[in-house]
Amino acid sequence: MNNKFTIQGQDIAWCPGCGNFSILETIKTALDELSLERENIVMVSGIGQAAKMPQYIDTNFFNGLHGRALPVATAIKATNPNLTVVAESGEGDMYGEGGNHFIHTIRRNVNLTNIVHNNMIYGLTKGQASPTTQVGMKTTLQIFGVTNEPFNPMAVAISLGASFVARAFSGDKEITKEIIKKAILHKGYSIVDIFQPCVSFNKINSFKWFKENTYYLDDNYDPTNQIEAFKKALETDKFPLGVLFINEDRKTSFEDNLVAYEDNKLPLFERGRDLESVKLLIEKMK
Amino acid sequence: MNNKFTIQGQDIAWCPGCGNFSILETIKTALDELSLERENIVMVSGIGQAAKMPQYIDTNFFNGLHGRALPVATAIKATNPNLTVVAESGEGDMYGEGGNHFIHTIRRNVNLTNIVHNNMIYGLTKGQASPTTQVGMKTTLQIFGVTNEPFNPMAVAISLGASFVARAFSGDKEITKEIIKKAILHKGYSIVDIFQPCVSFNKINSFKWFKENTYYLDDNYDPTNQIEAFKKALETDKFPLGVLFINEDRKTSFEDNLVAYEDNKLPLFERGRDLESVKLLIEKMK
Amino acid sequence: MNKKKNLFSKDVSIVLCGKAGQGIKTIELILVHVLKQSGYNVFSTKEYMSRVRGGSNSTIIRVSDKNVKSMKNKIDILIPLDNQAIDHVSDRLSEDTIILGDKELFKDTKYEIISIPFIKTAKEIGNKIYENIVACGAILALFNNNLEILNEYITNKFKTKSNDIIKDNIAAAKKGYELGKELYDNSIIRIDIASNPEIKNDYFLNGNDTIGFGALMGGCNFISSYPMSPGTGVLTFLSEHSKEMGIVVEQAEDEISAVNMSIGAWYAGARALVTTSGGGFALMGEGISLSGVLETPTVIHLAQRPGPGTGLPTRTEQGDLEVALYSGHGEFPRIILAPSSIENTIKLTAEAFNLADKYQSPVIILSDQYFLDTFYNTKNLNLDTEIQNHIIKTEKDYKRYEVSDSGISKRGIPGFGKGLVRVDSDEHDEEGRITEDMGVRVTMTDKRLKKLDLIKESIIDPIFTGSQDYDTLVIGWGSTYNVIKEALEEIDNKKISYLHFEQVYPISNKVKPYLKKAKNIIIIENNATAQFSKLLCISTGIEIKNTILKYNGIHFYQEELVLKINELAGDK
Amino acid sequence: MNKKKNLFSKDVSIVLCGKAGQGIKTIELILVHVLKQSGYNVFSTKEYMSRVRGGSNSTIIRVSDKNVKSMKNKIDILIPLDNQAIDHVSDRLSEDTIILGDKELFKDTKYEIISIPFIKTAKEIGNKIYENIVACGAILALFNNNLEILNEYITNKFKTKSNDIIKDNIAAAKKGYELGKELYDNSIIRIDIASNPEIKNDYFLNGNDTIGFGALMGGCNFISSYPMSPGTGVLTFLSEHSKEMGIVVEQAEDEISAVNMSIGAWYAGARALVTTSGGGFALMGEGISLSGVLETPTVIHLAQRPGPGTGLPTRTEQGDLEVALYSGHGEFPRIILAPSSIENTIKLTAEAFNLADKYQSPVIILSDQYFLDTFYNTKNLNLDTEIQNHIIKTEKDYKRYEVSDSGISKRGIPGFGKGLVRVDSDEHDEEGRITEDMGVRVTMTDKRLKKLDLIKESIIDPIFTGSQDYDTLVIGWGSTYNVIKEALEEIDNKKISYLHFEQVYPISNKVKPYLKKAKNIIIIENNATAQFSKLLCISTGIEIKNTILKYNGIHFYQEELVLKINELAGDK
Ligand SMILES: Cc1ncc(C[n+]2csc(CCOP(=O)(O)OP(=O)(O)O)c2C)c(N)n1
Ligand SMILES: Cc1ncc(C[n+]2csc(CCOP(=O)(O)OP(=O)(O)O)c2C)c(N)n1
Ligand code: SF4
Ligand code: SF4
Ligand SMILES: [Mg+2]
Ligand SMILES: [Mg+2]
Repeated sequence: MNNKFTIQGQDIAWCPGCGNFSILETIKTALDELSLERENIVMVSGIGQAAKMPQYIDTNFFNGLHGRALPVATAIKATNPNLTVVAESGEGDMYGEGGNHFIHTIRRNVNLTNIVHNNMIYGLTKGQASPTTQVGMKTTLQIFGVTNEPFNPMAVAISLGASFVARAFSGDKEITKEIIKKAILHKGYSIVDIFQPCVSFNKINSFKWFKENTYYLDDNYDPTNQIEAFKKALETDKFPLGVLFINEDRKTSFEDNLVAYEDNKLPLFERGRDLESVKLLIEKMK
Repeated sequence: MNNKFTIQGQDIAWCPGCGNFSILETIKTALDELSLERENIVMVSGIGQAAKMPQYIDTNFFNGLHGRALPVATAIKATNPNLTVVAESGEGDMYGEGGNHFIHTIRRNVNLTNIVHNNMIYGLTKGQASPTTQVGMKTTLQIFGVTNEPFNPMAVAISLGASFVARAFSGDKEITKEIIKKAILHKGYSIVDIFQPCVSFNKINSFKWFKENTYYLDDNYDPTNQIEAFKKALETDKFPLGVLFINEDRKTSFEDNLVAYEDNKLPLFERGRDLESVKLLIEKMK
Repeated sequence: MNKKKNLFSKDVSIVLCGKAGQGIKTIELILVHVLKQSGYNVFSTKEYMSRVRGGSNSTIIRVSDKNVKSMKNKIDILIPLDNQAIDHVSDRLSEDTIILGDKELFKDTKYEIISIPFIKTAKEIGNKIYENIVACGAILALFNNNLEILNEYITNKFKTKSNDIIKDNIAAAKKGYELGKELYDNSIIRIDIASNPEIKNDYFLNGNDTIGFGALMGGCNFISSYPMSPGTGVLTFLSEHSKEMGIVVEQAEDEISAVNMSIGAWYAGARALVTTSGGGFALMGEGISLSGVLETPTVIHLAQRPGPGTGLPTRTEQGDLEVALYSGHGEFPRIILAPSSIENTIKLTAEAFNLADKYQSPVIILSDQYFLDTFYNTKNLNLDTEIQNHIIKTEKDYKRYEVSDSGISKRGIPGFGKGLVRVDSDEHDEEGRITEDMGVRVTMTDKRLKKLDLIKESIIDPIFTGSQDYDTLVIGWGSTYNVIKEALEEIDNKKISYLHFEQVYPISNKVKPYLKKAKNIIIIENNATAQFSKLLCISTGIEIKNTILKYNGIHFYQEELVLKINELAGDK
Repeated sequence: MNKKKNLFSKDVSIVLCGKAGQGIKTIELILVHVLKQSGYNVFSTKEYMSRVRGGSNSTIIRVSDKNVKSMKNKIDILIPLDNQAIDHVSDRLSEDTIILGDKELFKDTKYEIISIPFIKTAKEIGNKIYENIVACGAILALFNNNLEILNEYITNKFKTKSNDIIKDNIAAAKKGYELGKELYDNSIIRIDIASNPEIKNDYFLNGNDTIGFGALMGGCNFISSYPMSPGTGVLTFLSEHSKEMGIVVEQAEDEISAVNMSIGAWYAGARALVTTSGGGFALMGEGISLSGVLETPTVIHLAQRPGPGTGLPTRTEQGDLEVALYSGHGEFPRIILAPSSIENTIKLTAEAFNLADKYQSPVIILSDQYFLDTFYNTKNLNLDTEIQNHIIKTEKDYKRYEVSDSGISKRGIPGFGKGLVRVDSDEHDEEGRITEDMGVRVTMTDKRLKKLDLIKESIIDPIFTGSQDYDTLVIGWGSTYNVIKEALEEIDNKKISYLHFEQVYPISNKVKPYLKKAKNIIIIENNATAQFSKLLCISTGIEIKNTILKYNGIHFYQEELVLKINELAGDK
């Protein structure tokens, strides 16, 4: 599958069989089908295997620090609301190191899409537990097994009334692509947590495991009911996939609320310095 | 009200009329009624008006950095499980600067009590919005009014299956004291978010406002049901007070799970270095 | 009764002291404004505790026939507003200090107090809160000034309030004035300092304002910060002007978010600022390193207060030079500016944005509580600054890190032009893509470090004062400028000259000759370990052995500097 | 066919190169173990990319008749395990390099390859994965060694696996051995280096192990960290021993939590360690400052990798000395140790805990990827360290910050004794309560800073090598010790001596005479800006102008040092 977001002849640093390849394809297709221009997209990521994603998509990117994609993405969107901003990283990056930004970005309702590759493990650093690793799993570091309860990103996002909350599985490219498209089109903060097998370090939560331990929400499911969404988010015998929650009450996004755009819709870089106004203000200090 | 936790003749740095005074009294009484020894309690706090609390209670204290009480408290408890550890601070400290520690301490289920003075404002730094400031409120910094959705600590804690989740109001000393006692006695992580009027910087959420905008859960309320608890946590027309949630599934605490205590229950400081074992290990490197 | 000095014809230092929440700030604001508008040279600064109510805070208002820009320790007139106030400043009292207070508060004090019934008077007008205005009126009377400007000010200040409030305040001012006038008329206290109507047209602003205006002058249109004293003032300033000036203002959830937001904002074409203090800055090290490796500019205002840890949140110190200089892992250039005077700081701050943009590097503005809270009137604000915008419109084949002779690559931003802007915190190639090629690693490191040579070509010259023919060279940096300068003026020794740094890093090669020439170098720093002397040692190879250091949380006073400089300049 | 050197009787460098995931690490582990157990002197280190599969990684195994502890650039025997391997190390190949590989992989290479059918052989035994063991067997055969120790090793390694697996592995080893033996017997390659049975009793461990054991020796019983290469190894090490040794191990949610946990743990009586790398360390600045103000010890292992930003995650550099030295706002003492050799590091690390405890200050252990990943055999491990426990049982009137002559106050912990232990990150009085008293502020600052004088009394002496009668003094610190030492041995110039620092801060006064005496000083650092030379300048007032710097992500090789030292020592 090649489109305008494909970079030819690139050495991709993921392991053969890694779920990230499907996500890469899914995202490129989604961006293409949304007819977005390469120059107007910014992929923002942290550090990790998932965070290498922007390297492989032919758009602008900001590959920043581990855990810090969301503040960067927020600022980019606030500086130039015309850009399509996607913040993408692993679950260790987004919910571990970056956990505080996760909860506060939801509060802000920045109009960006947050894609989290949830492989329930730290891939790049070779197999330590991540915030979503299941209790009991033995890892390179947690040799006696994980004891901390896994972080539930869906439940937390819903509890904070996040604007758009979805879960997907890397193995299902078509459905995942549709979810991502909805997320990007959605106005306000949207999160898509994507289950992704890590073939090198997570032998438990394999492709097969995810297949067997997930199901899709059916068409009758009403994602606008916060309580119902919460119930779904708590299910762990089989994890529900699809759009869990859309908060219809959140009408304005972060950028909408910025007074800087009240009288002037131009992105910041297109505005000149208003020297006269500054000088006038300074003259008032006499 | 004086007891063994009272420090005589101290200059207390809070404003006259501040809700913190009631909380101080409440906590001293609670500790006293629990017959805890001064030497065996550690009050851990961050920085802020609420975080000055340990200064005014005659126990051990660790008044650390803004936002960092929970990691410190976790480590103290893990180093010496015999101590009673209370981590206390303002909501800016705990949910703002310290938000990441908040969610991960819940995951760990450390057997400590987390008391948060929620005055919906940054007191010490003179009146900026805090994570729980209500939308629309004008502050010294948010002069056009707050636009970010308030953080809902109860809903987040419940969504992560926190062990014990309660909300109180500083004005009701007797009930609050009982809640705090329950929280301390509870095994595992417990949070008590206490509504506290800040008479200097929050003119909206006053004593009266809290009185009028809260109600107590009635005796029939069953705090063991996560979904019901979540519903309660979402109520904002009137905020419910009392123990919202007890997670009966979380039987083991963080310290219980530490292998360091599997064969040896002594706190770390009481153990010597086992030189022979180390040397034996090193000899294996031949 | 001792024969105290009771006539002030050249210079007077008036100190107001009371509890937080008692409204000293209000009195200060009113008095400095009214005095300056009345044509007096006014200097003012304050010291306060880290609490919202209670404790003891004080403000000094110094009025002089010269344009003074620093303060003395000694108090001429003390106005204690609560019963702990006298104790709080007792070591600044002399035989000559006149204490003017409400006797009601000082039933059994050992100090002699000239009583004015502030409280009773206020209550008579209707409310104890008018106490402040009564005091203002009384003080103005000591200058034998009229009430016109005060009344105007009151009318303006309370214009959104009820007419009654305005009326009561004006009445309070009048009552106070009458009480003060009695003292003046009876020659108990007279301040007969010459006023000069031209001073009305002077600028009157504090350090915080200069940094705020400097940011606006530098085209700042984005600020993301987390509140922390004394850095918060600049955030509030920009928020207040956010609507009219089109500034994106966001209170971040923590300092890490703040600095990362600011880098994201620069990346997307904003001119962003972060303001903080030491503890918050310590959390930004990784972000600064990010700015270094991405070559995405960032400007951080680091408002110093005494550390380590939480330290003394509302006090002053110059203890964070080294953390500013070295924080952030790895090796990359940076620039550090240290505001020194009200006159220069608007330009200096504006330049910070130009420098960051030009050199694609972090720029740190290193102020402190003393500088931020200090006002004086001045005729000359250096506003001579242009926006140098270094953003380019990209072409299709744009490479963010194209290697160039100077080390600087053209900086594009996403959405402006046909090119793609790729930046990566990993070591990267010219296109901004991750690489592990050792050759590219060296090229990119050299490219980044080379910028420091370029930066060194246009370092802001230190300010030299005095004769070229000196034995002793006094060195200072940042907020100590005026107090050292005025101390040296008082010492008036032609063999002592003064070199003051507004840019503290990098240090220009031009500096070495100044140091070599001196028989004796004295460095003055508001910290305990003479951090700048170490930087000068690295930069010039010259060790400085004479230090005047102060680290009790308070800035330098003129008298102590005079004493210590004389000591060190003398015993050679 | 060129006449290549094919007999190695004193020294051989064998390099294995292949993709991540191909199991080079396994071959390395097996070979170094078996060779050492066979009585050879073995040195080994590796370089690898930041990826889990693919790319190109390499390991060098150097075997010598001397106890070598560093490596040369040049490769004697290359064993490429995939078709990119030769390119990856091409600049380390010489005319003499023998390439031993599976021709199947190198259909059209320009290099001459001595083929061994690793893959075919493995497949014949039943699975391509046995390729590794085939290679091990073949290499051992080149030494004309027997298979006994390898077989033992295999049996032990796979003891939890099925008998079939053990059988197959042993068969693979045998097959490989036969293939290698052919080369040996036909004199195509012979490694006839003398073995010495005594070497079997040598210790054989890498830098990472020494820090792990050092922590155990130092009584470490708590580690809270966030994974970050190359710092993670120490965390894993302690986790592996957590049950038997009673260590609390917690993976923190971020580095800020990690450092704050460690301070909390020390406060409550643990001996805690944090391990990280530059980016994580940059986030700990505020925590280090907290440790400084609270006078609660903390020990941080900072495993350096190239920055800034994410930099080169799996490479090496000495670029974080300055951030270690200055991070954290405000002024307070600290100690920095830089592991230099396998022999000394267990003790050095153990001492870190004693020093932290004694001086109630942060101690930073500054290692790097090269040090951590490097093995060699040695007879002498300095294990001579005692636990000095400085905790006291408190009395009722205990004051945590009681002022003492030395600056050190007795450290109590909560729950041990009748006293209360109060610590506050604000400036505090002797009881640990918040204060704004200026006098107390000065007392407490002096008290904290005074500890530095005390620390200076027992600085670990730098290691001096060579004659006292030198013209040129070479200076190094940390992981460069062995390579500089061996380069100087090779140079063998009596006029060049060597001073190496294991404690890099503070610097002892004893160092200055060494520097003064030299006509010429050369400093060698694995970074771009000679950070240690700046520290020496501040500490001694002496500027060092000759630098040998390397910052491409790779440690120094012996040959390049020989060359450059000769150059700089020559042209005076
Ligand atoms: C501040 C900081 N701490 C730690 C690291 C090391 N690190 C890089 S990626 C990573 C975790 C990766 O896990 P995750 O985010 O789940 O991504 P994955 O590799 O599994 O896709 C860590 C700990 C870092 N680069 N920076
Ligand atoms: C790292 C850091 N950032 C900022 C501050 C400044 N600061 C101190 S307290 C505080 C907020 C206090 O608000 P809250 O936690 O709600 O406590 P309150 O004063 O309202 O009780 C802030 C921002 C600090 N001390 N350290
Ligand atoms: S380590 Fe896991 S997540 Fe990373 S590339 Fe390999 S399979 Fe994918
Ligand atoms: S500022 Fe508010 S929270 Fe702080 S002491 Fe005063 S009333 Fe209480
Ligand atoms: Mg992951
Ligand atoms: Mg608060």
